[in-house]
Amino acid sequence: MSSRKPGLGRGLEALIPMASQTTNDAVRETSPDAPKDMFQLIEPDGSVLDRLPVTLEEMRALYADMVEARVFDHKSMAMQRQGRLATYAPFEGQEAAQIGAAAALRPQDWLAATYRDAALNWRAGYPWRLLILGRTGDERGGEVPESVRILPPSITVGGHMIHAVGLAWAEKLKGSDSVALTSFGDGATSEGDFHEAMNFAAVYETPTVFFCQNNGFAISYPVHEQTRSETIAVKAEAYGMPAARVDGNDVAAVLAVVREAVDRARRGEGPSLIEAVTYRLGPHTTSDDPGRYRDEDEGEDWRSKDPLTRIRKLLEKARGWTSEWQEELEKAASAKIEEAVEWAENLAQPEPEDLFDRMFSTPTPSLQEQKKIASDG
Amino acid sequence: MSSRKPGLGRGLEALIPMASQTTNDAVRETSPDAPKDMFQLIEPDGSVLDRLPVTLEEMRALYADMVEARVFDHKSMAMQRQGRLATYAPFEGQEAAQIGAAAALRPQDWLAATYRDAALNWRAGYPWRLLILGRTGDERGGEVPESVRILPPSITVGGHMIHAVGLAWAEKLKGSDSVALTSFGDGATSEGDFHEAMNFAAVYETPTVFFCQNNGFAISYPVHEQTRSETIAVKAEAYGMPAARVDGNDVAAVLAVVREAVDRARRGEGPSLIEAVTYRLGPHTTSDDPGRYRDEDEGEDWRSKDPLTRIRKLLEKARGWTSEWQEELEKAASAKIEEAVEWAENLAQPEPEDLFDRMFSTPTPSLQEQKKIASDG
Amino acid sequence: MGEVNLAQALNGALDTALGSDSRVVLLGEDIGRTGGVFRITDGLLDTHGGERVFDTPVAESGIVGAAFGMAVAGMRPVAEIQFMGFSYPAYDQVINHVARIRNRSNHRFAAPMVIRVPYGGGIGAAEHHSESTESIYAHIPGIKVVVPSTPRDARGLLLAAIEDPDPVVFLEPIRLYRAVKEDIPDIYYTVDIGPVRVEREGEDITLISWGAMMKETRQAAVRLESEGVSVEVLDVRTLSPLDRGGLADSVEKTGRAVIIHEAPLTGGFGGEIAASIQERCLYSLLSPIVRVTGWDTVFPLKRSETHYLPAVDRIVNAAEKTLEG
Amino acid sequence: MGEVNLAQALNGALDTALGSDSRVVLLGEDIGRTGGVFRITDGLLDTHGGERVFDTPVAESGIVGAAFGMAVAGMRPVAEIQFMGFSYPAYDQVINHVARIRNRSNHRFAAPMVIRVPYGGGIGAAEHHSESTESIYAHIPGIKVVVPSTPRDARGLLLAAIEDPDPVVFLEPIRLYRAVKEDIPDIYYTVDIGPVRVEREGEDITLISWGAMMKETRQAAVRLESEGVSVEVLDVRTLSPLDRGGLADSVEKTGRAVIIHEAPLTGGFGGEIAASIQERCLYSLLSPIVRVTGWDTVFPLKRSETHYLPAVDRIVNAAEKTLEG
Ligand SMILES: Cc1ncc(C[n+]2csc(CCOP(=O)(O)OP(=O)(O)O)c2C)c(N)n1
Ligand SMILES: Cc1ncc(C[n+]2csc(CCOP(=O)(O)OP(=O)(O)O)c2C)c(N)n1
Ligand SMILES: [Mg+2]
Ligand SMILES: [Mg+2]
Repeated sequence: MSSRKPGLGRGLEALIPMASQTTNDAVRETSPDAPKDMFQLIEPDGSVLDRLPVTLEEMRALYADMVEARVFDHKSMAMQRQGRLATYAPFEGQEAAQIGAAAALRPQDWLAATYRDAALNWRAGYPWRLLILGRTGDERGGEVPESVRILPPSITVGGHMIHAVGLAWAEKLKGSDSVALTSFGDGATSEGDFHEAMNFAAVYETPTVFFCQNNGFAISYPVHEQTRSETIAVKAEAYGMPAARVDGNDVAAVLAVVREAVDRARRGEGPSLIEAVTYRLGPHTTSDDPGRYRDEDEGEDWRSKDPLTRIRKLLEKARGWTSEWQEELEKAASAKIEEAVEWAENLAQPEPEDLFDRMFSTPTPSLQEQKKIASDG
Repeated sequence: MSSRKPGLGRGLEALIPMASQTTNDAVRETSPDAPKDMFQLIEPDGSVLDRLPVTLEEMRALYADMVEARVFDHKSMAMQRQGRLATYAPFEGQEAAQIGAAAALRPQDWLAATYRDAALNWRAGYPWRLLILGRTGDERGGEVPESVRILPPSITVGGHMIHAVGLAWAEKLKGSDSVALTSFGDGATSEGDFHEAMNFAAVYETPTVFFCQNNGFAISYPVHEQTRSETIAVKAEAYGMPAARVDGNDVAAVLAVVREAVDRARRGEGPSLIEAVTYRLGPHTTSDDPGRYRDEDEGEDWRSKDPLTRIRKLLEKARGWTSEWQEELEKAASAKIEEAVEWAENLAQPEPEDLFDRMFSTPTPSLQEQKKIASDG
Repeated sequence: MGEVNLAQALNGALDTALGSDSRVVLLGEDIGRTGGVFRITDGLLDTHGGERVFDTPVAESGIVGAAFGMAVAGMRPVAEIQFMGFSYPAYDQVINHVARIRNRSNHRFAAPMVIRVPYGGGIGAAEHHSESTESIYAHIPGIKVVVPSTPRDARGLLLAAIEDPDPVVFLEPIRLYRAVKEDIPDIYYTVDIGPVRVEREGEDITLISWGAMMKETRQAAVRLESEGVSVEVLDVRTLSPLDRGGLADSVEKTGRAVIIHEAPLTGGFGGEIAASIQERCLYSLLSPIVRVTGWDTVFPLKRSETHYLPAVDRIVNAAEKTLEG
Repeated sequence: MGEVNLAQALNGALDTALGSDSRVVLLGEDIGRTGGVFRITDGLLDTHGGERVFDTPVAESGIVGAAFGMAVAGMRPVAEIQFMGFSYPAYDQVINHVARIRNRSNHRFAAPMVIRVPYGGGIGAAEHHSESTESIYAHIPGIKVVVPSTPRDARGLLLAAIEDPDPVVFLEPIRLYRAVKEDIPDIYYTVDIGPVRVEREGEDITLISWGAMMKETRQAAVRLESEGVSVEVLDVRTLSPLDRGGLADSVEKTGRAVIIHEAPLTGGFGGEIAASIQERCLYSLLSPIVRVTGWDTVFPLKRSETHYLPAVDRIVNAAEKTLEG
């Protein structure tokens, strides 16, 4: 049973395929290779399948964010090649998943995401300049402003999902209505920590949203080899947790589904798992060579599903897009990112002492002693 | 849909509720608290629901084994109270699960089980005397005879399941038809290692049987608090693995289901998960006080489902049981176990050097040096 | 509080912390209904309720990881790991996240949390129940590692650990839980994390230990004193950060040191202490610093336990040899 | 084989092992199609096929645990962990199972397997990609821990590790993969696990190191020699079992030692070595044994890497101070 429904007739909530609800079968019948049985609102050609969760103006804003993210991604790839960034993990192709998910969060919500989630982090409040600073190899990139509740990107695969369970659990105990979203890849679901995080969230009914970007690969290892479950979403059944599978290249669909999951959590209805089916168009990181493990054709195929193109087409139809506007967006984005890069690159280099001063609230006597040795040479 | 089918009409294979097969719903609808929707062949009152996988003589042998196991269990509890054993983890109530599962294995099959699996280990070939020796606190208890392919009982919860994946994987690569069975508790399914083991087995299609004795508790923590999945069996769906839920107090049902799983594995059809629903009648270990976390009533309820009683009733009906035979069995079992105890207790105490000689194939120079210091005092 | 043993002191400290700071929550396997396998949390679920004391699934990485998230969000979680031998599935969370979030975020986030871990052998337990792997924790930058050996320190150090703005691994000597009694103040007090405690002053030799082995160390000191040796006994109490000055001061004075621990020799924390002392007072050393430790073997089962655990005799012999040097 | 770098030597050794022993299989993340993130297994899937070389899910505990089961069943698995900072999820499997099955079964079962782990910093990598936590492995009884620093040793030690009837943790210095070249024999040969290698003989001072830091140690030795100091350089190569005699012999002769490692000071393996040396040759020591190590901090990101890594200057300075002592 497909959940692709043409027209704009029905309410959003009914459309969201939560695994434990009616559209369960749709989720279970799909396979990561043929991502057809998943929630979708906008087709690759820009046609709309159902009522959208946003106004035209909001859609334009989402599009603008995706453009800005892509400019960042391209700029970062280029900078890394020039030796100005340490390794960089590009997200090209995943903009809809990341911007859509972030748009569902409020400032009081927590976010624990990964090395590939720069767009998600940024849209949720993590300043570009700090994201860049971190990638130049500077711990100060992790020092988000006081009002921002986003953990520095997780570099280990899988270890951070349980953090979002603890964060959400604390908020629940405090009686606040904050939720925590954790973003991770298909590969991360193989780690034991995924299992423990999902189970804890379900057992304690923490307001946690598990957001998986299934981009087809864990470095070189394709998702259909990583697991024999037909989807990632179906894994939620092991925890009695609802789940949804969504077209991760459809920003409206992602926003709708994540918003529903966030709302459920906020209403005290517990955690859920969302699988956003997408594709990493670029290499795993700047040191990866995808030619070793996948066909160019596959990439081409996915390029035709580009998350930006389909919104551009939709907006075009709605007279919400012009090539001048596109140029404007790109120029503005470039300028913002240039500015951020400049800030990060011009920031004074870290001092040797910083190493020691960052370990504890107050450096221990041992560290003070070592600091002295270090500065005396 | 219940899989309890009266009469003796149908073939065994069709009866086995594998989660990915037809009786899937039965598995998913059950809850650990109301273990009704699970495969059963013999009811608590001894009446038979379907064709049994064994002859009357074989059933008498299974019964005899369960009696012997229970004698061992009682004897061990008593010995521990006398300070003759280190902690002991009793299996009373779980005899059918353990004897049934073991009866499905052949000598070339591997077994990786736990501290509570003395009956399972024994029936699969681990001598009582070594099981006792181990529990007196002697590493030589782990030295099974050359022909026995059973790992020493796992004391850490969960860590040994993946070993059965590696063992089975090796056998598959060698082209042998050995399979590996791993036994573990409901609590162990919360560990990340369960997840990784299930996933590896499914991904590499190793001939591994995951045998979970859901005995209601992880020490004091009831299974319905450990997880929000309705059953343990349903967790297999996360790995695209077939699963079955079986009445763990019904030795015939357990044997039938495990045999089917073992056969599947042997035929190259990959791993499966079996949840045997049972109950630990005794304490977690000799240092546990169940009064702190459960009602006596619950235990009484389960006593009425005693795995030995129902077979005794069945055999009685079939004129295969007399009180004299029972006495004989108990006497014979006691004698065997007394003999084993005597052997273990009379075995020369380990030498101080043994510590050093057991670490590597040949002791390293460091260890030789330490051995010398130890013996010089 | 009157005369209490170490287990009671810990129970009392947790009760006090729960009562005085609403951010404190406890989580761990079987800590609620049963009060933990060692009953350290006995009664706390009843007193403080199910929103403060949580039984958890058997998942150590989950326990520590969830506690970490709670700590970052402003709680003061105290996680219990049932035995040190079961702490390893959580090692990744400790070294890669708990110990690093402050550094990773340049102080923006911190993980003020305590991980309580019963450790050590001597009770004839099953495999994995007698571990002393303190050195794998003491090697982790970004956490503190504390080990009390008296009821008074147990209460004061645990309250200090819970108060601490940074994460603390709190090791509890199983063998001493009920073996030492002491009158301790019935008030909220803390004992500083850091300084070694000079338990006995002496001139001829310094015995250095911590946690469970303090028992045998004390007995050895008494034996040596009875032979006319003036023994200084140091209870290290905090393995990290290590009070290198405190250790050196004593050996500077006595010129001789024996370090006693239960963990295997190679890579045991005694190596760090010996290395540090010789760095600071080589020229005062009258004799090599000797380590009396467990062997480089697995901690054995009951029948061989006495072949492994450093006995009073071994300490006395080592001290005597050192005194000859 | 001709002139090869360390990475090529390892690749060649794996190729040889796969070719000469049908029990050898490789498993790890991305080791097949891509030949591993460092290309150490490059080409091996093609040459030896999909029944010998396995890409695995991202699950380190699973990798080591499955390899363990295979080893018990008679295979000779070689598992790769992508970076040392990702080895911790498997620590439980290593310490609780891999290292113990022989003891637990009184020799009935064994786990002849190798766990290959690239380690160390200096390449400006992301967090967790620069770890040197060798001491948490060297502390585990029941495994061997080996660290080559030359192509010749890399091949010989890896083949020895694969042959070994017991488990070996095999640490590979990332920074040296492509930094050292050497002509090595094109035959099957092994290098004994155990003995330290005297890389350079000298009389005045002993520099002791292993793995990646051998580079800076060698440079320091050259600098010191140019200043007229006669330097002995030891490459420890095997951290466990430790060649205590080999270390002591050298320091007995020179009377002075500097130990260099990349890991944090506290609880680093230098402590063990220093403690061991002073135990054996205190009376020959002319000066305290000094450790030049990483700080007790997280290994920093690119911009601060040079503030952390022991530089040649630091080694030379330490040696000079030691020589004054
Ligand atoms: C614990 C751990 N193991 C291994 C790695 C190395 N590694 C980095 S990314 C990656 C693949 C992750 O794949 P996925 O979760 O699908 O995320 P993606 O990179 O596709 O966004 C691996 C294996 C790591 N960072 N952490
Ligand atoms: C890794 C680990 N964590 C904790 C423990 C302590 N422990 C021993 S048995 C047990 C409960 C296990 O429950 P279950 O898996 O259901 O098996 P059962 O004892 O009921 O047979 C726990 C938590 C352990 N042995 N290993
Ligand atoms: Mg991916
Ligand atoms: Mg159980």
